[in-house]
Amino acid sequence: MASKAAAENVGKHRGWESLNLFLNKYGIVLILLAMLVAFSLLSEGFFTARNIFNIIRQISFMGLIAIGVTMVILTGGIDLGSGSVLALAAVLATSLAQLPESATLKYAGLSVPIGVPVLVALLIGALTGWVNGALIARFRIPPFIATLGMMTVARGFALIYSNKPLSQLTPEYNFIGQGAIAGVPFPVIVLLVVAVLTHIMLNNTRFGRYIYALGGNEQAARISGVNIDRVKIGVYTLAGLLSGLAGLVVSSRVGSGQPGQGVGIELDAIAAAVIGGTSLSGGIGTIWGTIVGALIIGVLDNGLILLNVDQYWITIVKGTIIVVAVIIDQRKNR
Amino acid sequence: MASKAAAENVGKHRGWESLNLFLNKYGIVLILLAMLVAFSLLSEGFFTARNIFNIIRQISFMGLIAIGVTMVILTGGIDLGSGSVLALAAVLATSLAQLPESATLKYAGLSVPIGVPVLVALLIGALTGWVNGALIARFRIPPFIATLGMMTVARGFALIYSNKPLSQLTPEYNFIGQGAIAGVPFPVIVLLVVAVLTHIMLNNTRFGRYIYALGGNEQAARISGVNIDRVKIGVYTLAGLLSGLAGLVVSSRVGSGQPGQGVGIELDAIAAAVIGGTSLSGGIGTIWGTIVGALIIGVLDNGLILLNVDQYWITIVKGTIIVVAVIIDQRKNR
Amino acid sequence: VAPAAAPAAAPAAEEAAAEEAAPAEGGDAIRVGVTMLFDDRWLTSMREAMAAYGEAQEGVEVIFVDSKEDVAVQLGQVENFITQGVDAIVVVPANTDATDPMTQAALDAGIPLVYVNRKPANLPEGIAFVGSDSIDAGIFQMEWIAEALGGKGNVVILNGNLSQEAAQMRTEGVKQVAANFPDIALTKEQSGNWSREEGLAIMENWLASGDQIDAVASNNDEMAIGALAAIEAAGKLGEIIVGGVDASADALAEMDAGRLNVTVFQNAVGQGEGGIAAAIALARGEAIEQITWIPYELVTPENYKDYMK
Amino acid sequence: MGEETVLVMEHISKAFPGVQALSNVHLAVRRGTVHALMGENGAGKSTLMKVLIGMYLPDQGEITFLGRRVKIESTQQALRMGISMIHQELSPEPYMTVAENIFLGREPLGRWGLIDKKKMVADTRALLERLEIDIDPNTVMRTLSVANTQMVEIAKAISYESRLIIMDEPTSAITDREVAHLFRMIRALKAKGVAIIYITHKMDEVFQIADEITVFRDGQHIATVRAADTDRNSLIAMMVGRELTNLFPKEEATIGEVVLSVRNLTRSGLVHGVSFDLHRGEILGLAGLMGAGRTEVIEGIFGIQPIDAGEIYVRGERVRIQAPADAIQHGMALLTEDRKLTGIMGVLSVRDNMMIASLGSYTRGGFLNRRVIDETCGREKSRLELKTPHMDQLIKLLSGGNQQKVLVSRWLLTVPDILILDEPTRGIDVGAKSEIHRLMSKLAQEGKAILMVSSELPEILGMSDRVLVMHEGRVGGEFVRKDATQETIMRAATGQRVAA
Ligand SMILES: Nc1ncnc2c1ncn2[C@@H]1O[C@H](COP(=O)(O)OP(=O)(O)OP(=O)(O)O)[C@@H](O)[C@H]1O
Ligand SMILES: Nc1ncnc2c1ncn2[C@@H]1O[C@H](COP(=O)(O)OP(=O)(O)OP(=O)(O)O)[C@@H](O)[C@H]1O
Ligand SMILES: [Mg+2]
Ligand SMILES: [Mg+2]
Repeated sequence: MASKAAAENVGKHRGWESLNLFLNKYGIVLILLAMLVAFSLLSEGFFTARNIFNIIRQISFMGLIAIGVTMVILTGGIDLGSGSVLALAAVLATSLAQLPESATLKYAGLSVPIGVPVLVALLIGALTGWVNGALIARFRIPPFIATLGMMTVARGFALIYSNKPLSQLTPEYNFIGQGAIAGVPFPVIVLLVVAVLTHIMLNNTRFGRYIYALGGNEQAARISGVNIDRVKIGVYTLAGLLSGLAGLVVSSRVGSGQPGQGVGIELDAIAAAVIGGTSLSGGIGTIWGTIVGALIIGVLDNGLILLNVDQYWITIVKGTIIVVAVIIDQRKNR
Repeated sequence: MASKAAAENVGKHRGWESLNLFLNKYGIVLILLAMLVAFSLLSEGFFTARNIFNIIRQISFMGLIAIGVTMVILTGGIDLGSGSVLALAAVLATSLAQLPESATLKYAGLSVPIGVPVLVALLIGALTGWVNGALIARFRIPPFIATLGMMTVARGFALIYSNKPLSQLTPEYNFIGQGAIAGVPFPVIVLLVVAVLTHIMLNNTRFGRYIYALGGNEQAARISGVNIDRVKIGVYTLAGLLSGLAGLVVSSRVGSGQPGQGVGIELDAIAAAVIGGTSLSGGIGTIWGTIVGALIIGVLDNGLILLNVDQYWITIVKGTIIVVAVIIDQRKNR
Repeated sequence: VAPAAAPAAAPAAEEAAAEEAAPAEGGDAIRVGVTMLFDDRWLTSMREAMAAYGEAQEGVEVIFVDSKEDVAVQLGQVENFITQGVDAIVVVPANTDATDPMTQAALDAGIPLVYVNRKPANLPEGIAFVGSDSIDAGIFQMEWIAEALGGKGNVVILNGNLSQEAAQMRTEGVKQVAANFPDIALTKEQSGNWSREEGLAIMENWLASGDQIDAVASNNDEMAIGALAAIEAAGKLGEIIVGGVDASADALAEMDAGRLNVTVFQNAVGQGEGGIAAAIALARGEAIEQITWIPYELVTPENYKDYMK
Repeated sequence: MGEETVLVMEHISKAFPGVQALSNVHLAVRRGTVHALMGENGAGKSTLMKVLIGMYLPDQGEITFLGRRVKIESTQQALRMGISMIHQELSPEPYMTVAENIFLGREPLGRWGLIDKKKMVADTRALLERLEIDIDPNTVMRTLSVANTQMVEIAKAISYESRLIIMDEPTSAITDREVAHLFRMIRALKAKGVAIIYITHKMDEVFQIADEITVFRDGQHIATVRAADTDRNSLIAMMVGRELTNLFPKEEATIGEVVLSVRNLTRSGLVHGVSFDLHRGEILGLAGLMGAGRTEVIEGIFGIQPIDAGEIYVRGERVRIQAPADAIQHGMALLTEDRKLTGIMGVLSVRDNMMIASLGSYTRGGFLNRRVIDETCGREKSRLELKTPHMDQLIKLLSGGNQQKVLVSRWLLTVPDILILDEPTRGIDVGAKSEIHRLMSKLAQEGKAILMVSSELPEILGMSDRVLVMHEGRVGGEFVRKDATQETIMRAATGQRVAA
């Protein structure tokens, strides 16, 4: 009888619960929509297919990194090295995709199929990520320190490999960042595909669930027989791979691999994840939330410029709006 | 009977325990000592009073920020805005301490006593910190986001206030960063005094113990009657104040207030805290550990330059050594 | 001497503006979008010159955005300008080797584009440039230092941010000149990230090493001033030649005090005004020279007074 | 033993910094039996079990499982071999559903290697139904009560179909009703030949369910006996090393005026119009089934959660309590039910944990008086027979019962007038328990008022001057000491009208 009452209780709370869940889930989307409406009213050029693609293309590589860092944060970790890894991947890849007539030619006489630079970028990304993961899982280095180390080390190697930008790239390479399929810019497609795949991975595979389990309660995961170390190494490797992919996208977008590329992008990516509802203590967060977070950042960057807001004020306004968005998002959680 | 056996047991293990405690506590000091010995052997100029003062002077303002961020991390938070607040405090203070003949004079005809710029720097620091604290405590914004917001906002205001360096300062002002008392550089004295005071505060006052309690278990602390919000606001205010102080020290050291000053210094400061044994999940850490961490970073920066290490390799070597130091420090904990 | 090097395009545009008091094209104001690095001393002066010049022109509005020295950010900004429908775009390229997508976007949209200050590696027909050649700054600086050293001595280099164009090219210039003097050795080189504080710290550390240093070639004045503070603290003022770049107010004051030996003037006002003038002219469909050079000028204790306001 | 022996552990030793947790102990468990492991807090029971499931590597010793010599190095391996465990410290994945928690680490896979969520939920539902546990598999763990969380962990451990199940204080958070339920499950498991190691501090449970009993003291094996061959008193003697007579040393205290008065306390959906008075010198027991809302009442009184309606009077005066600090100001103290979540500050020292609530009384000129603090800690340590190598030890390294003792000290040091104790002796050994009970009696005699929530009826009956029984957020009955019996309380707790 008592247990029946309990069951009823559960039932009763279920409805309220789902409204709450809805707000929890979609509060930040409402904020994004509000922004879109506001900017559309304030600026004519804002709500055009072209500008919307602009925004997504502009956040595409940051979005890739944000997806990676979301998974890392879900385990209760952090990745500060993404921007540097992006640069390292970019210079390595572009050095293998230069036109023979390039003024900054790194390897004269080199002509390799497009797959090679792509693979190299992904591999170096994955490798740096693996190193992060190994340091964190096996040597118990706090993720903040391990990836901060990677931030300086990868940047150093990028600069040693080439302290100058590597430009004049093959058209196939440039297609990654500049091309379009059926009118949809290729970077946008890449971002969407990665988002969908990681979403499925997180929700429907063991590895994905273990990522959440680690962040929710590492101890519980361990005593349930989850191989903690393997999951950690896997997550950081994946995040590194996505940083490498971001390096590909950004270098092909600007047609040049730059050792100084991507400074500070990790903070934007982390902000995107947190705005999108990822908890920095792990266990809570979704990929699509992160995408919404990245869009909010992209829309602000784009919209404030369209409105001719003074540049110094842009940073102030952007910082403030992000904080306010998070406040609103928190409030409704009460 | 049983308790007597237990007491004996305890007695027996006391020796082993204290060795372990010693290693736990002083492991990182041994690493610092090892570095000092290595650099002394490798470079003649390294182990001179003058160079040691160089090192401490060079880390003095980062050290101040590291002390502040240590307290913040002890509560389980983080502060990413320190570098920007430093810059804001620096331009505000120096604008009130320019010589009348300065080429970049901000306020013509202004001549205020030295106390005014000092107070202004400390106040603006405290104010920004208070805002951080209020956002975090009252609006439940994750510290990462609140202080990331402050990072961009404070930098924006610094640039709006003066987008040029404010130079040619009064001798009294410059004394803060350039002067010496009895041969000891003034910034070194400032750092030491602040370190001692905060150490005492953390260990011998209620406020200090509450800081640890918050990081240990916020909910438990609240139930034990700790006013969580007040402690949080207090800690961030204090950290802000120290960032303001750091702004004073660095601007007087170079004789110029620069809106672009201090970018990325917060990461060095956090690294110093973590190297010194502060746990990013809160509750664990000491001021003197942080000072040792800051010294390790300073010694590396200084020693590697003395050894003429190639500039590209410096970041790589520094990043690697820091990670290795943390590995060694972790190992002995096992 | 300095203001005399005003750009060719500027006066022409001024005249054009004077003649045609009414704003161009359907009575709308001409809007010029500028993307450039904000967090830089010299570029800020140039930006202020641009803003002032734009303000002075009737019916012209100049919008500035911060490129943060990031090519991807800058490309995004150019795209946003195009969406916004500005009449002309001015770009201080974050990197001269990665301008093609911006160039292409502007050409596709039919919006005039002017590169200012740094010359893109690839400057196709229809795209203008107003500026100077970064490498010259290093060459001028080092030539003077080499002569002052009598062709003999140990020179150290303070680099700007290693991943930035200006730092790479200025250092390149210094090295080119030094290569011509067999008795000049470039003994040390570190990045001080354009910062006075870092310049000071690095110089303190170099001096502590006890190695002989005869001259400092700094990529900018800020680091040079930092180095001077370290030299002063070590009691070696006057023994070490210090050269900077920018001829900033602080640097000229240091030179006035007899501490800084040489710096290189880059005409911020000339480049800024020239850039905006070119953009306005193109927006109005007027023809201009594709390239307008505004050269660097050497500033020494002999002529520095000409550069003080 | 022979054929039937499932597990033999021999010569097991394990030391931690400053503590010899186990020295040369042995344990043998037979198929289809319940083997109780008893001992004071810190005796090493949990440690031995963690050695068994590969969480700790022993310093020495051998393990034979199902007749084979094994070296167990990870929980994964232990699970695979057929050993599962209900851990003393509840350790759920808070943001995951019940089904995900139960299948964590062995999710059923469907097409393309993706998790078959339907099957997972269906299997969970079947499992819970089979075990007669009424919880929706899709509920998020965080929203479950402590009791339900424990039921889920029990279900999870059973679901591995192991040959040996370790239950480390599985009833710490549940009431008699669920305990009876658990015992039914255990008997069913026994019948299937599963061996069970059962750790508890509750005497009556042992005699209800155990076949054999092993007693540890200070990390040493004291005795192994058949349950039928021993009795409560000799068992206690083995555990504590001395005779312990009066388990509920209730002393008469003069009951004085009302000090705390609660009127119409309401928290929507949880507590409905609860009113009661608490007098000087009185111990008021608050009984009820799990989920009855007792904790919720207390959270409202103490200012942990906001109340929607109701008044609180302290010594006749209306008080407004918005935060625990206000409650403490008014002379209240609260020992919470969830030690890990709201009690201990894990990475802090025993000293810090003990002093946190009363630091204000130990300052001199704004600074903490270290000498007095150390003296106080020393006194508390001996008073509660706290087992810790020193006061700088991190509290998380103490055994569960010793952590509880530190928390009791924390509140006594605030010198409260009104003590609210939510499950005060959960996980505490008999010796310490009677010590805490003695303390409660003494405090009541000194004129303190005590409100005690307990799910242990003997404790309620033994200690209370008056018993309040809650049922579904309401006060369902009130009994003075002489009228309170197991039956009357249970009737009120299940919502049957009491003909008083
Ligand atoms: N990880 C650890 N580090 C240091 N000491 C520990 C650790 N784990 C347990 N101990 C110590 O080992 C001893 C045995 O602890 P254990 O948890 O096995 O006791 P227990 O018999 O389960 O007690 P309880 O009934 O209170 O749960 C205690 O003194 C405890 O403080
Ligand atoms: N964190 C929570 N979130 C949502 N509901 C909760 C939470 N904690 C408890 N509840 C609900 O509140 C009710 C009472 O919980 P609980 O079982 O703790 O009551 P109780 O009377 O204190 O019982 P006991 O003292 O036996 O634990 C239950 O219906 C439970 O589901
Ligand atoms: Mg135990
Ligand atoms: Mg309860």
